[in-house]
Amino acid sequence: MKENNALVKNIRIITGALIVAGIVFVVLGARSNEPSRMWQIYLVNFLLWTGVAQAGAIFSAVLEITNARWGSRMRSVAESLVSFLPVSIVLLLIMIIGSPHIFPWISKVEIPAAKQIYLNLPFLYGRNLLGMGLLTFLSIVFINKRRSADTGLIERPRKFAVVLLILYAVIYTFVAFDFIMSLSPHWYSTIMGMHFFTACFYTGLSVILMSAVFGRWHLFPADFMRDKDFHDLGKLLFGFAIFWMSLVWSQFLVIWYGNMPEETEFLHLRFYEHPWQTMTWSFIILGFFVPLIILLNKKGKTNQIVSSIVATLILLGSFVHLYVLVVPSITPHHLYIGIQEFAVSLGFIGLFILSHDVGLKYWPIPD
Amino acid sequence: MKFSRRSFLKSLGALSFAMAPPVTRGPLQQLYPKLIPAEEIIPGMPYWYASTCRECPAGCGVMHKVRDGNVIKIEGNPNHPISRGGLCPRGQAALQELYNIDRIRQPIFIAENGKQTELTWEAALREIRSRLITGRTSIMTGHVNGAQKKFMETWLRTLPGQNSLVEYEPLNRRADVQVNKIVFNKEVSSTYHLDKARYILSIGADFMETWQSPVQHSHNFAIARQLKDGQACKFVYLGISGSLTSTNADESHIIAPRSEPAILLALAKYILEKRSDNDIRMRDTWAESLAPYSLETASQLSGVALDILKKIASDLSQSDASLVLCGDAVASHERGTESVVAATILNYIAGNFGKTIELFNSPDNDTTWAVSDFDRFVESMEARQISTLMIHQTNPIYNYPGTQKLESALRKVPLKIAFATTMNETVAKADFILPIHHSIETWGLDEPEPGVFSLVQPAIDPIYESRAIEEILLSIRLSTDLPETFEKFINDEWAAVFRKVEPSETFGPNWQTMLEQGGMWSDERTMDSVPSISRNLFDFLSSLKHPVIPAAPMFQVKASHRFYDGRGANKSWLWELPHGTDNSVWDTPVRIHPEIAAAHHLKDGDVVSLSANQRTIEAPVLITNNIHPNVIAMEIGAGHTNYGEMAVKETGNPISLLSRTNDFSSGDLVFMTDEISIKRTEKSRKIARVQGSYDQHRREIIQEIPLAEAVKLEANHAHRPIHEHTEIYPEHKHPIYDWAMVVDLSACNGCGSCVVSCYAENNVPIVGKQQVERGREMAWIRIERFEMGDGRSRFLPMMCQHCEHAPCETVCPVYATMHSSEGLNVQVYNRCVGTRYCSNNCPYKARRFNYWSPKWPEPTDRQLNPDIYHRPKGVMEKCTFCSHRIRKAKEDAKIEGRLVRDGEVMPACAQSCPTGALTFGNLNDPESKVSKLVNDYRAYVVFEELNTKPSVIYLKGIKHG
Amino acid sequence: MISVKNRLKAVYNDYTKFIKAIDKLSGFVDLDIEVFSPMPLHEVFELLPQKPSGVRWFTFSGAILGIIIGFAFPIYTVLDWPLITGGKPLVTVQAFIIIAFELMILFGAGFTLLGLLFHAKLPRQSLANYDPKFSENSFGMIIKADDDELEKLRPIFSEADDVVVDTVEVDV
Amino acid sequence: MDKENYFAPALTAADINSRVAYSTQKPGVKFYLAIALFLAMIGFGAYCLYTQITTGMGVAGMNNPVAWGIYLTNFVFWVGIAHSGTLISAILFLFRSRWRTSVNRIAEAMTVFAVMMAGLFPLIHLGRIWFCYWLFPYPNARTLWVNFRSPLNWDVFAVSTYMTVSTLFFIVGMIPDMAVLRDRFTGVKNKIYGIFAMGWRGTHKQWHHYETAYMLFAALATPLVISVHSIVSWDFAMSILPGWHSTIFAPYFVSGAIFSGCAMVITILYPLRKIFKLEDLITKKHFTRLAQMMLLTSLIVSYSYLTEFFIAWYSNNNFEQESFLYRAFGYYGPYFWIMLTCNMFIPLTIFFKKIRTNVKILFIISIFVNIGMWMERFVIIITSLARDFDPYAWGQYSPTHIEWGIFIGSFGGFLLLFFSFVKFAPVVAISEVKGQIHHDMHGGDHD
Repeated sequence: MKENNALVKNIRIITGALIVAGIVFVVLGARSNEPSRMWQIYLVNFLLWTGVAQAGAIFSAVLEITNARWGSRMRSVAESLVSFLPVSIVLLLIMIIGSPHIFPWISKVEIPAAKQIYLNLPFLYGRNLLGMGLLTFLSIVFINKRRSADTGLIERPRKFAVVLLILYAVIYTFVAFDFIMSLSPHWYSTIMGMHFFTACFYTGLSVILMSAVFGRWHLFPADFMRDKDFHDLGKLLFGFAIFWMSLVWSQFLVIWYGNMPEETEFLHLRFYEHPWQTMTWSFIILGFFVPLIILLNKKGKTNQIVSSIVATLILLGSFVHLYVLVVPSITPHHLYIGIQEFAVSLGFIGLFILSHDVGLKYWPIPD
Repeated sequence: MKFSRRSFLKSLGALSFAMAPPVTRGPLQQLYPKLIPAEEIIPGMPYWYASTCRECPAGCGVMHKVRDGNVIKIEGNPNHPISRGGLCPRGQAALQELYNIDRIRQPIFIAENGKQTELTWEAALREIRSRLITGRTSIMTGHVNGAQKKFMETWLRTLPGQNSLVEYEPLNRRADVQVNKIVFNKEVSSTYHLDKARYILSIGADFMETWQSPVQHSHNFAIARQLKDGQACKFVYLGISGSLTSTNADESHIIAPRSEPAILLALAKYILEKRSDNDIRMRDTWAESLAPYSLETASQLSGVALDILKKIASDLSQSDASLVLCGDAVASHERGTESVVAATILNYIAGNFGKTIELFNSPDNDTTWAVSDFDRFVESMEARQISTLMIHQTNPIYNYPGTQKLESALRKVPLKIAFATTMNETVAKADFILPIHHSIETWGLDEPEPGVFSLVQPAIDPIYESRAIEEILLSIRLSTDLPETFEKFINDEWAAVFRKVEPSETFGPNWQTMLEQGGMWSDERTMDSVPSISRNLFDFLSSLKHPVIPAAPMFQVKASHRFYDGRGANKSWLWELPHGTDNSVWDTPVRIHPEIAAAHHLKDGDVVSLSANQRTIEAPVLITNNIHPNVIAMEIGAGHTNYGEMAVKETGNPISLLSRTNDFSSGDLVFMTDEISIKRTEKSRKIARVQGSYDQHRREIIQEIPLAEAVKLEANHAHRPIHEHTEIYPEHKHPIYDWAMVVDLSACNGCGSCVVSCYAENNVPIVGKQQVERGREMAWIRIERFEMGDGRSRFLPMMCQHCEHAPCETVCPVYATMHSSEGLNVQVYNRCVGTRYCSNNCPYKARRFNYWSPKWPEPTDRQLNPDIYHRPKGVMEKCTFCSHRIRKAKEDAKIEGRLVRDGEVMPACAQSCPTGALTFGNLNDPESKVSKLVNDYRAYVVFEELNTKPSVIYLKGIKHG
Repeated sequence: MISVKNRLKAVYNDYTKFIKAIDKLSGFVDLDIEVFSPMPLHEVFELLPQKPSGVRWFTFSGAILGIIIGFAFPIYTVLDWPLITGGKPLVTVQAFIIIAFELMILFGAGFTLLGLLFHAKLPRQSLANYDPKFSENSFGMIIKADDDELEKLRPIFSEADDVVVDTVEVDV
Repeated sequence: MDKENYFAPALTAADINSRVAYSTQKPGVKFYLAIALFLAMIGFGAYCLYTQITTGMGVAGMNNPVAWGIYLTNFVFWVGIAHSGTLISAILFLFRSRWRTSVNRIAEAMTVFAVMMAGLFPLIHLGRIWFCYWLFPYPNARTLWVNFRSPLNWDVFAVSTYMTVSTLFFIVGMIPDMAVLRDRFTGVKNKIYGIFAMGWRGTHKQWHHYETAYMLFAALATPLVISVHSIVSWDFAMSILPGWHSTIFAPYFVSGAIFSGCAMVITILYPLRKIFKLEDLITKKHFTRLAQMMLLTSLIVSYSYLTEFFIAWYSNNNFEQESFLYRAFGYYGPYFWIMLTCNMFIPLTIFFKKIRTNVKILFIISIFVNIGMWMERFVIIITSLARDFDPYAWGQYSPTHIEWGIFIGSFGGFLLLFFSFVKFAPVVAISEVKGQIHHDMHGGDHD
């Protein structure tokens, strides 16, 4: 690990400042007269960054299962993202306070008794805390096992990786149902679970690419990742862009064709009403068309500047995607874009980078 | 449709030749043109001929639609007082008797050994004249009235010997006259006006199916049910077993057989005490003779809970215009007339006479013979007193219990002549069978009800070598008192009627208007003032004995809504029309209470052998708890042995099980028998039922609105838009027309007349029992019956909803179905490839698929409507709101340069509905009935949550407290 | 202009000798050489570099053509006889996207085949001086060169199992 | 991806030629017996189809509520099997997995013949099959085109595109192998193989273009597989029926297709390997890899089942809840439970190494999976139609002998085509195997 501590030090300063600003705005927002404006952006960021962190572990688990050697170098970059997971558990606990402003089914929208068995605060937070806690713990254990297996101490944790993958799919399906689908209680879509955990993995890939590129310039050893690795990561990103879009398209097409009012309200709000229509089109362009066009030919994938720009755009696209999924259900009539949103988001980014930095201490990149 | 150009021109020629006096062979006379003074018949143009339906004694006025020499549709005559435009399923299916594969085509002679030889008319008549023996001659016929009856009687009178016109009709109205004789000591008949009643109590009177005049009663009942200024008629039904009428009641309770008099008289006593104010004469004698009856004993006897009887009693007493009808109960045992007497007493004490019941002193109205007299006639035949017997339009071998006695009696008659359109059991016993005109091919003057003179006129040239029966009688023996041709007789008759009704007018020119109108009816009915009670009524009351209700199971034979007394059983439309309450087709199962089923461990579809009075029949079982635990009931219809191809033979004929006991006073047939024995056979025959499940499974297909809430909403004319959902599809406009239909569920009584009318209008094919069992029925409109949870069930006519966002249109790959600019869901038959995805995607399952290529054997193919495309196998079809009628109306409107007026287009189902439940019109025209009803407070749409935006809007039924 | 060149065909059964010869030959610039092998040899692709295959442009143009036809065709037909089905808009882009996607792949694949046949000049019947062993497990090459060049090259083929030299007219 | 050697040791190029060509020798009596059996099956199927066309659709079991029967089940079943071939030859080519080389030719052949069988069923289930050409996009006499909004029309495009692309992919893939056979035989066979080899000479230019073309075909075939089976699933998802209208149908059906495809590959490889003695080319490892693919897709399919049931409960929509209760416990309940055991529980045994490496057990599991997947399509199609919105129109459906006859006929057709292919063309991709062996020997560690 090349000690470029001058750079590392001022990164820490900036992120610290961002976190403080974030906390200030969180507290202010929570107390302001419309707290749901703050809590919704809090939820969006929480889902985005937890998904990215978890995707790191899943990326490593997938490489483990297919025992592909091509990804061995970028694996450690991916695993360093996982360090944010414990922080996300804490953020989830904080979010309990804001629940009445997030979940409409607590007070604003009444739901039938049968659903209240599933949609009630204690059970919801119970299963999510348990699920995410379990995933965090298993991810960390898996990474330690994987690193020690690399050094030949113990045999490959292949079975562990399979279990981790299955758990990821199941738990993140329930996260999607609880934190996205339940925000508009009368709406339902069977693909929501798969849609969410694929989106998380897809964003995770782009963040891995970004941190690999950024790391290569500043922190990690120069020959740390060869062009070939970037090419493979680029191809994987390109493949996942298409797969992610196919899930978005499948959900849209089935609901649009069925034209059942129960389902089309969700669609109408996001595709046909003014403020959200532009947001929806932007996340489709950022999340699908940009990577499709740029990553199509070989140069797009190997040239690091281009691929890192594409990765950031994909990250932005995913943010907008989660924003469009969550926010219209909570505050449907007003598009809030202001300091509060930026502050909270930057606070989350600062938190992520800081935890990432701490993570690198525990899991140094092998040179 | 084998109707080549040559045969068409031939029939065209024949038609114009028929413009001559309808009796082709008669001498040419001055020509009375038919409806339109047709210089020539324009092929392709439909012509309408007003006439009268002779399917049952009710005598509804009908219009026959004739296209290119064939009658293709029968519709109710809008200005006829009995049908008022509507018809019952039997009336709609009369065409299947006219165009029937088993029609008798020319005279037949049956030798002793049963060999049938076909004769020409001259040979047959010569042979008959030669065999005529002087001695008693009698004509055994069904119920005949008006000119035909008069002709026959005068013809018989001029013959030497003591001749008689025997009218045998198992289901008849004689009970009224007999009872009025007992109660008022006057031979008067009574007419029931349901439209004026506010509370109707029916004891076994299925007035929507077979009782007296179903179309007229249904029409009036629907008027009474409408909510007007806070009032809607409440209807309670007490009966031995369930029926279509009991299903439509607000409350229907099962009572023990023979307990009707006790209930009615107990109610009368209750009202007597309650209404101390009104001026009932001889109040004290009433009180004394009604003393032994009380609601408590009535409830023990009948098994109905006491509080229910109390509720009925209080409702009756509070209602200012109530009506008590007594129907099948009269035929439940030999003392049946007592219950009708009790009902009349209850009506009298409740003061209904003069309000909802009218009396007429025209005694000769219903002159059918009492069955006891018919027994004596059969004995006289047995004793060889009858030398010549003529059989006309009746089938006693099938619907008279003493079959063996009748057969041996018939063998004793030397000369038997049968006048018939199609072969049946009795006709087969005759020596000579002479084909006569069907009622659509002959002249006549019927008088179904006092003061109503209903015309019968031929719509087409007789399709086979048949003649009018009166014509044949004249050609057998000319009678001195009668004119030499039947044509002249009819003219004289109508002239006589004309003089009586319209003395001022001259007959000649008005004959034409009368032909168009379909008869004459004097509005003012001779109405008697309420007569006084006869003295011996009270000792009759005192002579009433306490009824003994047998413990052993009893067998009730019910008149069938589809086959009346068994006469419609050769019509495939009626067999394929699902039964009113249990949707079974092509069979008449025996209905059994679960207790009896458990006792004999039977389950649905097992075949049982029922035996009584030394006769046994077999029938499949249908378990229902809408029947008295001690009674098993079966409808008439099956068991014909010689009645054409369509009649169902495996299931037996229930009438044959009846014992020949007759009612003590009216002498009518008793339709129940005590000693019935039920034995399980090994066979089982699945009853083909068209409905999957009778429970709505919380899908609110049939919705109801409580009376109290309806009154509030009706008061302030509340309106409610139907479709208000977020729309992700762009709006598409219907510039000129936007056709829609409104179905009023409070009016629809599930009679199925719309279903048969649709079969006739749209050439819907028949598929038979085995295919209906496999779910391939072809009806474009069907009656769905769902249980409403509290024991009641309601009806909903379901047809293609012509949705604005039709799920079926999107998925058709070849544009075989699409949305027209007039709001119709168009189905293009010749473009359809048969992927059947549209039927899968239709939430209402209103689409039907031709799994087989439909076949119409000659002559049934002459009934096909030429406006409709002949769908081959492999093509999807559905209700098109009779788009050919819409197109015709638009063409007519275009010629006159105007839009189609409201009511000008009526689909076949809406036109035929006796209760006017279906209204069709153009939503773009604000004045149309439809656009007013669409936003009615009762309006709703089936499966609104699927956002298909249907064009068929239902009005909620009203749920009485 | 037709000129006479001599053609040398060398056949190797052993791979290592063959690759050594190719290595030596890679030094010569614009050598008219055809290398035969029963399987694709990546070492040969590196030693005798070729520009990326033109088949890609065929696929790309086929895909674009597919998308254009996929959209133009349904839109034209629906506007030709506009029929509303199921309340959906006349030009239902959602449905036509799927048609366009399928045609993109169909035309893409079709043009790829054309590209392959065009570039590899495949459907030709003549198998002039082709040794059936090339498809079994031996390697070979055919060089066209004029006399002096041939002399320079001859020593390279010393280890070949079989060398045949003859002359052929070539229009240059 | 992995460096494992998937072939028996010491396998030379020459052995491959002889080993693979073994299958193209003169056919024995057993072969002709098998062909006769398949022709009999096809004959029976054709007879049933003839009776259905002449007498009408009534001979089949379809009725009013359930207007689609096992013809649609067979269609989705055959299209599902077709996708495994493209998966193995295209998608795994992009992932550069090494075990596919000896299996991809058989898989591609299965694709082409399965898609041919699948293509028949949308026509057989038509009411008026003699107008089936109306489905294709051409203007009729009054310039009325087809309705492009209908999912059935997407099917026409999807299946015909899939048939064309997979056949092209199959033929282009076989050009070098045909050249090998052309050079081995003389006379008539030489002429026939020569036509298919299209004058292939094996020059390095040709190899260069061939490799690019093959890679492009694989790149195109991957989205094609996903989109074709998504469209097949949207046949049902585009309707509004409870049980059909659910957004997860596309990935659910695609993973189901790959699941049943891998199962069918194992079912066919096991006997083929024995008859044509290809044990050292198609080794135990191939079966393990296929089993792992089956396990992965079985997990996705089970995930989809559970999500559908959970959302049916969560949605609180009366239609959905009753439809799924009927599917699990109604008249077709037993078929549902067969499907669940075959698709969810039995494949879980593949987790254990003993089972994963035992070829015989994998063969038995693959039979169960085939049955399970056919049941899945049957249950989805029939139960949702038997009881959907209007309780009046609830009904039942049971296939008649005509439908079973046509089903057996389709199997006969598939096996006939497959066996004649095996007799005519090389069963294993000779040049690819040679390439891989050569690469292992000389290539060194390239990646």
